[in-house]
Amino acid sequence: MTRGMIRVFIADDHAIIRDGLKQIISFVSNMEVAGEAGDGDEVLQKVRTVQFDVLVLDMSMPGKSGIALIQQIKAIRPALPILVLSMHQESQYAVQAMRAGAAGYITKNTASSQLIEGIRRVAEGGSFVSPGISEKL
Amino acid sequence: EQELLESRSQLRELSAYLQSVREEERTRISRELHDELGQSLTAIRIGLGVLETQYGLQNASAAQAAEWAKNLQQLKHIADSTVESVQRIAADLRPLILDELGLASALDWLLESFSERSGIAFNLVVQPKLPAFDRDVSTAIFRILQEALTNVIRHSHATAVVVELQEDGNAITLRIADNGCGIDSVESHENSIGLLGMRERAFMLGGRLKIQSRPGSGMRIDVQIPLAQNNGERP
Amino acid sequence: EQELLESRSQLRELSAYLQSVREEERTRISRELHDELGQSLTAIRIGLGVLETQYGLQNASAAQAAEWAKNLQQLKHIADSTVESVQRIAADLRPLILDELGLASALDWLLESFSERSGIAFNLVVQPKLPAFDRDVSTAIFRILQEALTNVIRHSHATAVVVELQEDGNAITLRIADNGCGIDSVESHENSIGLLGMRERAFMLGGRLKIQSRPGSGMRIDVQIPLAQNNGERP
Ligand SMILES: Nc1ncnc2c1ncn2[C@@H]1O[C@H](COP(=O)(O)OP(=O)(O)OP(=O)(O)O)[C@@H](O)[C@H]1O
Ligand SMILES: Nc1ncnc2c1ncn2[C@@H]1O[C@H](COP(=O)(O)OP(=O)(O)OP(=O)(O)O)[C@@H](O)[C@H]1O
Ligand SMILES: [K+]
Ligand SMILES: [Mg+2]
Ligand SMILES: [Mg+2]
Ligand SMILES: [Mg+2]
Repeated sequence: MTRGMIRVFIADDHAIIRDGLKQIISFVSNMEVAGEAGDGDEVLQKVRTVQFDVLVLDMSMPGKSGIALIQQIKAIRPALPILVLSMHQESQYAVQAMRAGAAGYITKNTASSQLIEGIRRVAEGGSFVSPGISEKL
Repeated sequence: EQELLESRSQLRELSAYLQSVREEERTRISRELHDELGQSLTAIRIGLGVLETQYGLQNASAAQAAEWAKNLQQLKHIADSTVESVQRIAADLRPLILDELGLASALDWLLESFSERSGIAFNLVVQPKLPAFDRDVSTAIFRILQEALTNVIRHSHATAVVVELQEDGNAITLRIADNGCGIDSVESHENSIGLLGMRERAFMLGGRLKIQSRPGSGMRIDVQIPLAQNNGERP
Repeated sequence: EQELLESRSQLRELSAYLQSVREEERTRISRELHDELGQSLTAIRIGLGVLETQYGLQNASAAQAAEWAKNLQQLKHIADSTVESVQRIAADLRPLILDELGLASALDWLLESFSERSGIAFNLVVQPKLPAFDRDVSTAIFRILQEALTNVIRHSHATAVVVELQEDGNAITLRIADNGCGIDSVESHENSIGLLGMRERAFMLGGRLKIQSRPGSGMRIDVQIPLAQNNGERP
């Protein structure tokens, strides 16, 4: 990705977490928040209509969520890099998420330090998994 | 009434029921912990990260300072409501009051929350100077009352319930009486799993449980659990 | 092997056991929530209050700023370890992975944690493309393996355990085999409450559980649960 600005879309059912993530991104010069969603159906709709480069996706949301949601999003936009943001530390979640088409997996407790790195890497077409988990894979 | 439990299939059903309610409880609590508490704590964690990056002490503008103070307030609110969730979930599982203040206080607490929730009045009569009971006995009495109150809310249409707790050196007795609709025939409900579980709790400790009811004149449950034989049975 | 459960007193004992382990679990979790989480959250709450009073933005000295940053770091650590506690307590109760990723992932996770804790090697063989199972069936298989692994750790002196999970359209089969010391006579342990509970879990779903062992050549447990008849039995 050679474009200067990375446009990030944030999906999480908790407004407080979306706010936190937005603030973290706002401090980074070449990133901006292109939009946000609070549930799975909204994500599916915005994926079709909103222009952005990276989707930061909460793994557990009401309605459509998790592995099935990742698969559906990839069916709509196969090239979209998805960075999964999850409460789950278990490596099995990362494995299933990546298998379903996610480009990265970070746990929420490391979000504030690894979010930016993760977004950057998946935007460049790479993959990124939180250190604690990648050791287990 | 012991004959009622003699059947294998009832006991088997009770075991299956106990397994399944335990699993449901575990699932519910696990979800609550993970979703409610986990999310709140994560929000706090992320919020602290944000505070940190906003930390430009010396040169902060008034607007930045206000923003910062707002974030901090928000974190405090989350922390407060998380403490409340923890306490609610813990009390739901087993009120520590039962172990820490004893049976009488625990029954009082249970009836107060029951009454707040349901709007049904209660009268708790506890014999003064109760001794401390074995943990098993306290637990059985507490859980029997809890189950009975759930039934009062769900089935009785009662406006008041009277609970009496007595001890005579040999046995502890609990009476729960509501002024609700009652039931036609006690026998026809006696093997229902809720009542069966209550009865089995008393029975396991060598005690017994008697249900009396007439349509229109409420339901009365009498529980008696002997004290001597339970001493030191389980730690 | 069904005859082994025919006795009332065994079933009664199992019910009593189930009641008591549930109560112990509730007490333990309630304590942990109250003591561990409650304390940590209170610490966070107080810490946030301190940050606030220290917030003298414009005129903070370098020393004050450093102090402030240190406090913030501390709060972050507390929040992190509290999240870990929440997740540990939740997973202990019922791993959400079972409901969210299905039985195969849950067994993998269970064996990984078992192996980390005990140092015993494991081999999990799962038939590819398993269907999604009823919640009751998944739960039974998961809990049986959990109980069996506890026994392997406690009693077997094994160095390796092999777990196989298969499904043939009619039934799901689970085999657990360790290479430990085994037991003299399966019959003499068959009514022990741990093994009884495992067997009863399979039995409740119309299935069966077979234990085979010879001294010195480990223990093997075969579980079979029919699939058709469980469909839609419970929500
Ligand atoms: N206090 C009461 N007043 C009137 N009817 C009652 C009362 N308690 C119980 N019953 C009747 O007895 C039946 C059996 O009660 P039981 O507690 O065994 O089952 P339940 O409450 O229906 O279900 P569960 O307790 O398993 O959730 C109830 O369905 C209800 O009809
Ligand atoms: N994998 C095994 N290897 C060797 N011996 C075993 C194994 N599993 C069980 N046993 C033997 O069978 C006995 C009964 O097991 P069971 O699980 O019923 O009871 P327990 O583990 O002793 O106690 P509990 O499970 O109630 O805490 C054990 O005490 C042990 O002697
Ligand atoms: K920015
Ligand atoms: Mg969420
Ligand atoms: Mg009931
Ligand atoms: Mg055991």
